[in-house]
Amino acid sequence: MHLVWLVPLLPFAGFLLNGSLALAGSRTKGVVSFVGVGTLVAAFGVAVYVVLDLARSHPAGPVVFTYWDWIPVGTLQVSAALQVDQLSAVMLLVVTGVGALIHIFSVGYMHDDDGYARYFAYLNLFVFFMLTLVLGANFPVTFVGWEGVGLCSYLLIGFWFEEKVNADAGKKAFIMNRIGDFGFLVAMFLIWQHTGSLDYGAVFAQAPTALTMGGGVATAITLFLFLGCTGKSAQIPLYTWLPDAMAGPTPVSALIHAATMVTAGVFLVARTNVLFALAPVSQAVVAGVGALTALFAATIALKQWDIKRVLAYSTVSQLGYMFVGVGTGAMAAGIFHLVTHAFFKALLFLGSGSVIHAMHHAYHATHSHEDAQDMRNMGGLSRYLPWTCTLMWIATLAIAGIPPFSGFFSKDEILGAAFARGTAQPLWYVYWALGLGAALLTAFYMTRMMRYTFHGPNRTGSREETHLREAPAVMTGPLVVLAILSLAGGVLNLPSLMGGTAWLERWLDPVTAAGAALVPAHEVAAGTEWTLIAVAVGIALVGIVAAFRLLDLSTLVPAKSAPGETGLGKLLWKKWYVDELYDAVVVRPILWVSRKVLWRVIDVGIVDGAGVNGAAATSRVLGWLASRLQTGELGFYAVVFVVGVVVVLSRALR
Amino acid sequence: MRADAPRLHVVGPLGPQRGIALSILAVVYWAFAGLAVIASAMCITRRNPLASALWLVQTLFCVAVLFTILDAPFIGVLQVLVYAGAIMVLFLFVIMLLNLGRSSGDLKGLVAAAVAAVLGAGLLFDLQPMAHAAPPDAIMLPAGALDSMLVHQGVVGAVAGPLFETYLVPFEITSLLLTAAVVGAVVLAKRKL
Amino acid sequence: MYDHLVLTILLAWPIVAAAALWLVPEGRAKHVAFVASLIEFAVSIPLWWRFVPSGGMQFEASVPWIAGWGISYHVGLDGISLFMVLLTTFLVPLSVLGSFSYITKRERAFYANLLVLTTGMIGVFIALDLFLFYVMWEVMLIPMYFIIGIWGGERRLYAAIKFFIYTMFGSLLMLVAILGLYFVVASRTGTYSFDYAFLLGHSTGLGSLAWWFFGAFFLAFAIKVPMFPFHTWLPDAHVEAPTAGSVILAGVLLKMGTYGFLRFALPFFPQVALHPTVQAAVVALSLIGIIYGGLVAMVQPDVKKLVAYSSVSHLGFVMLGIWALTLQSVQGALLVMINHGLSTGALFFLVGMLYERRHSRLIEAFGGLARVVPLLATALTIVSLSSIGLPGTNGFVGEFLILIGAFRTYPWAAGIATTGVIVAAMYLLWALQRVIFNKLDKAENEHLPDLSWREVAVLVPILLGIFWIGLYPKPILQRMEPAAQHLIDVVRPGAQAALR
Amino acid sequence: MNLDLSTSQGLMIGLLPELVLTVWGLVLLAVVAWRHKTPRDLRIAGWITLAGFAASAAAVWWLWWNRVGAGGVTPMVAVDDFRYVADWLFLGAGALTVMFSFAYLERESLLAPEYYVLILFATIGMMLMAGGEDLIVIFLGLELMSVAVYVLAGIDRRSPRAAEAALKYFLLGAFASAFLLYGIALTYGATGTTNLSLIGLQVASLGLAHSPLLLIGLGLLLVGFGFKTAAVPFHMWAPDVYDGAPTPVTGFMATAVKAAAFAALARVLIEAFSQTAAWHNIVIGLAVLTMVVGNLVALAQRSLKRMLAYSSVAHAGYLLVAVSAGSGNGSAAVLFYLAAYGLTSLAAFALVAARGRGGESDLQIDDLAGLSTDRPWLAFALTVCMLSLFGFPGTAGFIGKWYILLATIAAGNGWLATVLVLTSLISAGYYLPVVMAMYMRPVPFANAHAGLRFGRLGLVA
Amino acid sequence: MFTGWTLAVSAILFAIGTMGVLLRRNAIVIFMCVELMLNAVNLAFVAFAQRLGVAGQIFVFFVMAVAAAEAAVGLAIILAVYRHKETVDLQHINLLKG
Repeated sequence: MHLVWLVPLLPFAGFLLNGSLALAGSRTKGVVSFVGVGTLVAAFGVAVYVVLDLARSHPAGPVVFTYWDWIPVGTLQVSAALQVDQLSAVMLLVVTGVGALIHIFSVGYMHDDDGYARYFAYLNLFVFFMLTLVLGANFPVTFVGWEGVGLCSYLLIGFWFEEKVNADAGKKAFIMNRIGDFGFLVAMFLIWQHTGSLDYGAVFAQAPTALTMGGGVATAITLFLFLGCTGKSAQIPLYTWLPDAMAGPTPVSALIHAATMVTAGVFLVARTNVLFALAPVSQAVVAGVGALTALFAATIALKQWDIKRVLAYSTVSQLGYMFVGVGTGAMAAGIFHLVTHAFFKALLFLGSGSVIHAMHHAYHATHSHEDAQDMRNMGGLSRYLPWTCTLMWIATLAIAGIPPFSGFFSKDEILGAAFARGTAQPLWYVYWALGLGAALLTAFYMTRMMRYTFHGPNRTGSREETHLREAPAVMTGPLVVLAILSLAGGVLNLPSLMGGTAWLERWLDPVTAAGAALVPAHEVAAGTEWTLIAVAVGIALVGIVAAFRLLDLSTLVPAKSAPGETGLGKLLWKKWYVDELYDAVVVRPILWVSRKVLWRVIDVGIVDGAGVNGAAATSRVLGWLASRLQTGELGFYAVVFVVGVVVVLSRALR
Repeated sequence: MRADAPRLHVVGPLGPQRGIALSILAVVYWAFAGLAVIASAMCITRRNPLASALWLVQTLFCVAVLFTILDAPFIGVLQVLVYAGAIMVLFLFVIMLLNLGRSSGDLKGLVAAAVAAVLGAGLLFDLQPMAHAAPPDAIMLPAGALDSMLVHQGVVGAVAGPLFETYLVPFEITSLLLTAAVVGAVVLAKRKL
Repeated sequence: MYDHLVLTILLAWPIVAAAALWLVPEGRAKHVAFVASLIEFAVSIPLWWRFVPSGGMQFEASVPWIAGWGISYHVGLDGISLFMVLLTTFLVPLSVLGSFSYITKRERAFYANLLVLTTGMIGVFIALDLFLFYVMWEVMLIPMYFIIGIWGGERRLYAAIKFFIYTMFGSLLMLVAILGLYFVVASRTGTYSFDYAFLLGHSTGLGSLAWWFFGAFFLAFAIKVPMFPFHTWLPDAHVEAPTAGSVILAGVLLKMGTYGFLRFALPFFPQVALHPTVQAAVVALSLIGIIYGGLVAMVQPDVKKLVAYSSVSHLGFVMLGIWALTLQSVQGALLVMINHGLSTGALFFLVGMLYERRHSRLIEAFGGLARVVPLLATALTIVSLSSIGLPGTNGFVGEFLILIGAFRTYPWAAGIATTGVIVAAMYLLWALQRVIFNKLDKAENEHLPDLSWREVAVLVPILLGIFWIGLYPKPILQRMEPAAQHLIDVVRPGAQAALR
Repeated sequence: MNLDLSTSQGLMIGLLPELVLTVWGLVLLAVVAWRHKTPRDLRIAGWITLAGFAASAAAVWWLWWNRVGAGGVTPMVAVDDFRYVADWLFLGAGALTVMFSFAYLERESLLAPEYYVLILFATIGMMLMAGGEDLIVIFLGLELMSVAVYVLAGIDRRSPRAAEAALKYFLLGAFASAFLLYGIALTYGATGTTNLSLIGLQVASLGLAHSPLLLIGLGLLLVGFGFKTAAVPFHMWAPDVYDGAPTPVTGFMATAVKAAAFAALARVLIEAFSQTAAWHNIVIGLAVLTMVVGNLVALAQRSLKRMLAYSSVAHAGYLLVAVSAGSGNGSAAVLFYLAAYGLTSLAAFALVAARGRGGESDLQIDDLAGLSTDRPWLAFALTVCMLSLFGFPGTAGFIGKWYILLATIAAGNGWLATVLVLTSLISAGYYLPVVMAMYMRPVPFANAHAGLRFGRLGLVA
Repeated sequence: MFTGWTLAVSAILFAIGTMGVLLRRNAIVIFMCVELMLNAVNLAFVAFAQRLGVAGQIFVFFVMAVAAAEAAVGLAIILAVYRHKETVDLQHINLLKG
């Protein structure tokens, strides 16, 4: 277990190597991919070792490794320390495992990109920060990873920075994250002020006594933390960066914007479950925001044409589910969905990646500049990419929540938990309902995506068609692995209801117990559970069937000749105009005020103009006027003189 | 200088011991005081410099008389000789030289006149305490003391004595001053440098 | 031996070197200056080890100067000034090196000025006699005035005189205040002395006078910092000054203001400094500085102006930290003073390098540079990130300490200040994007040369510093802690005593 | 040793420096009367003058070295250190003026050796002003000085400007001395004496502090001295006269003459009127006015010489601040500041004279552009002068201001000190442009000129 | 005798002299006005002398000497100006201003 430091360090070493290679401008792809992938695989190996070690020794609390005093000032003692516990173990495996797969996939996907070394450098750096995030033994260290991953996503979204949109997207992502980080920081200040420490162990030990149950402080802390999560995990109101983040290379979307980074928020809530347990209000907010986001994002996904955007919004929506889970207090469920989602969403993204790869090549071959990601330009691809097609169908069913695919179990647990809590707090019934609605839409738009992409007539173009190829093994390989995982992932946490042992739940117990102890457990009768499951599955099926019934593939035309949307369709297609709203309400006003008011008026005009230069000018003018009095005429001088005399004399006499 | 003291003494101290009644003296004093003021007023208001100069001479004479009445006959004489005699002649000479004689008026406009009047009034107002101010009694000589001193030491002697004893230094300085003036005048007057 | 002479040597050596410059040919001047400044740095390095954190004032040297007025040459170091001195000696060689190709006319004079400036700055930080302090404070003015005025940009004359008069305005009032204090204390104790410790010991119970004195000191320091309404000299000076000038300005000169608060204004007049009204005012101004500086920086078309306004923002954090007067916030403030020296210094170096290549400082003149000059772009990115306080870089540690410390004293203010991190991200990343990202659409930019070895040599030490402080600030914090604690112990009771 | 000034030899010893100078002056006069044609004669006269100054300075030194003093109330002349220092000041200023004049007179071909005689006489007048213990002596000394300087101002008879300057100076000077004289008369009337110490005693013993005669007299004295010190509002003559007069003479006026006036003023106020509080506020008022007006108007000047003229008005303001302290510190500050300022501005005027040709009165500040590359030392010297005039630490000017501030704040006039520093801040607005012009503006055209030797002079400032 | 009155007269004369200076444009006349003022002063001196001793009269003597000296130099200067300007009207003598 003491080897845990190796896990983040290996990717970091990879970053250093690849980074220097990138700066050296070397084109040696072999070394780069060896380093990039090798470090990840090695890290995965070490991670597995560490987790096994943990499982064997099965310590009561988290195992903390302190390396050096980082910020020791008076009573504030922050040390550079990593901690291994069940939660971080799960994340460890997901990050390194899925990460490794995606790295492998990237070898194929990015093969022709001249930023190859830079790409792997960034990717390794990301994994390093992500691991710091999940392994951190105190808030600041986690925060290092927290902002680090933000940085990497910034760099990777803007990877093809020649396109202004990409660079913009990167900036947008970083700034939105910063807004979240503001919350994280304030939360840390509050925590330190009220518990006197920032180490997880100490804080969670202190919290129940230091913070009153449901007290203002606890609520404030958790709400600020959650603000951080909304930024990182793209929840309302800070979700708009994630769809734009699709500007980055597809594997990046898969790794950062689906499997790992965006789930950091969920992780954080789970990590601080004790604090949330102390603040019911915050829990309601978390679950509520999650449920809303789930539905809201799903509606937008209905009308997107860009295959990656569909997936992006589905990610947002799925993250919403996870927050419903953790907000409800069902930490295990949340994490479970996090894991399964990591599998199938990574699969979906990589799949779409290979589709785009193929499309891109096709268009590249014919030098046409069509959009390689617009589903209206696809259709019938199953004939050319059979593997991708089938594998992606697996993921689709998983996300739609069709048994026995992994998604079914995790999503169902969340809904179940929400319903259960509803028995105590009716508000949660609403959340449950929203969740169901989202499930329906999810099933629908995913099926829609699959049909538009893989079935029906091909709309790519007659010449292009001939160039469509299935991706190389190095890309399909990872897909297969992921497909297996999303297929069988459910066993991780097979509920006792279905004869399972809820392994994950018990595994996480040491972490979640403290929090769980603070909130009353909500149970529902087995019968109710079964009905719930039935409802959920039914809803999903309805969605799929509807997608088959309602959508007519024959009417679809390629993007360039496609008519514009109208009415509700347009509203959805335009993402409810939220971006435009933010732009009009926040961005532009700030810029305008800064430029026109603060700078031009206050700074240049008032402070500098009127104040400083004004004073200077005034004295010059006065001086000039006074010098006009110097007429050179002696008579006048005498007059002034005598005036002086009169004044002086009268002063002297008083 | 001591030698000619008696002769001057004849001119000497007018005053009680010559038996002229004080009242007459007063009349004379007032007459000349008034004349001095009027003459000076004319001096500054005549358009023609020449006229001004002559009125100034007039003023100087009146003041000389006042000096004499105020027990300073020697100074009075000097006033006539040096001022009215030497200096004013110099002025007149220059005026003639530059023949400003008939230059039509160098008075300034009405505004200037008003300003001058106001300021002059202001100045007078500031100086007006002088009218009813006098040296502190503690250090004042008894009335007529100076007069009698003149009688005893002679008009000139009374002045000359201290001039060459107590006031030797200033006296020497004046000599230096005059030298400097001469040098200066010469430098400025020299045709070419 | 070393302990008694080091400060004096540090003070005298640059002057000597500056004089020596006139003996070498114009072309050699820069090399001589570089060696000289390196020696200065070398001399200062042992301070790091010989400094005893708990030892209070150290390396003191005191010689009567003008005994009649109780003026003495008295210098010393404590945990506050130690790092200011080290920062100075660290930055000067780099600025010399960074000017090698930038300064082409009157090199000798330029480097002479730079060295004299060094003496002035070090003098300010180590002076323990108010007369000496004042003299040093002014001495650094003239070289800077010339550096801006002779080697500056188009509007250098305006900038130079503005800088001069602005600073003079404050410092002259400070001089009156110093004299006033001197006489008041003398009239009480009967001893006429400008000695720091002595005056500090007798500066209590000044009543309303304290307000006037504090006001004067405040003005002098607030202008230097610069705090919000007194900041407008900074953009002009920064923009017009040559690279080295900007680096020194941002890196060291601004710190003289905050240092002045720490060393004089607060300890001397705690009852005024911590008077509720004053507190409110200072905190408000700091917040305005943080947010306002950031927002105005965001819309600057000129990179140097942008950095200048960002300085206003950063120094706002420092002021907040100082006035919050908790151990964390004060040490944070001290740390940010160092960080800002490194990060902003590096930023100015980079901007200067861009200017040397492109002869423009306008943001829109660039774009897509990452392709052409990857090294420079990387450096620029790292430095910007440190400047916006990314964890792992020095920026984070400082701001984190200030905020978490200030949160104890002024929770709301600290909260508002925290939004500064968002603003910082906005202006720097936006600028970064427009400079090194986006499409490389200008022909002039297509063949810019990447960093030369000399430039790398300038940047690498700073980058190392950035990460060192970001990851392992403990050695620095340890050396500061007693000094910071002492400051708090001096100020807080004094204030409470007066306010009660 | 202690003198008895009532005896003639005592008087001789007490007035030794003045006597030496007088005799020298007469000798010089004789020489000049006999040789006054060629430049060589001019130089000879100059050297003789310098020798005279040296001799007189030696005499002063001798008095000072033997701690010559006079107990109690001394008639006519004081014998004290204040006078010695002041004398040195005048002699030094005179000597420097003479040195600057050598080149100047020849360049302008002012072949009038009397020039030196007049400077010599003027210096005697100053020494008498500073040493006079009796209002009459002071007055006569002042007249001696003035008469000589009137002529000096107009000595370049080909220049209408000079003539006009002389006329203005003379008319207003005579006008002012009438007021001064009236002041003396009234003071005499109020106290029965013109001896400074005795006046002080009388005021104290007879309680005359509020006697109208005395107060009016005091007011008029202030007016009279205010004129010579060029204090606003009695300053109007100064810029024009400084501008029109030959530059070395301007330097002489701006330093020595001003110094003499201040020395006398300080002595009169402190010895005779220490008991009369009335003057403090008046002097303070004049000081503030002078500082503000002088600095502001200087800001508006383009001509270097005229700028310096106004700046000298401003400096009179600072000096008045020192006088207003009315203490030993005050008069010490006055003397020191006079020394520092005198040295600096003499050097400045000398540099102007060195730079300008023909009517250097039209030498604009911008004309100095590129002087630093042109004649580095001259530029450096001028820079140092400007900084010193501004009172920058490390220069004599700073020490001077430092003294004044000390005295003022010690006298409890913090606000006055503040006004002083703020107005002196304004002065940066016109001193710095000179430096900028020399160092920071590009060279318009190579303009070389004589006068590098003056470069050193800046160093002493 | 007459001390107070004499002082009054001297004050009046002095004021008149001052007004003259303010009123006239001709340099010579202005100078004459100054002489007038000096006379007023002399009058005051003499008045005081009568009560305080002969010293006052001695001062008058000095004043006359000064007046003489000033007259010599002053008129010389006026002549010099006239040589340049062909006038002694001060309103036309203002090369130096500003």
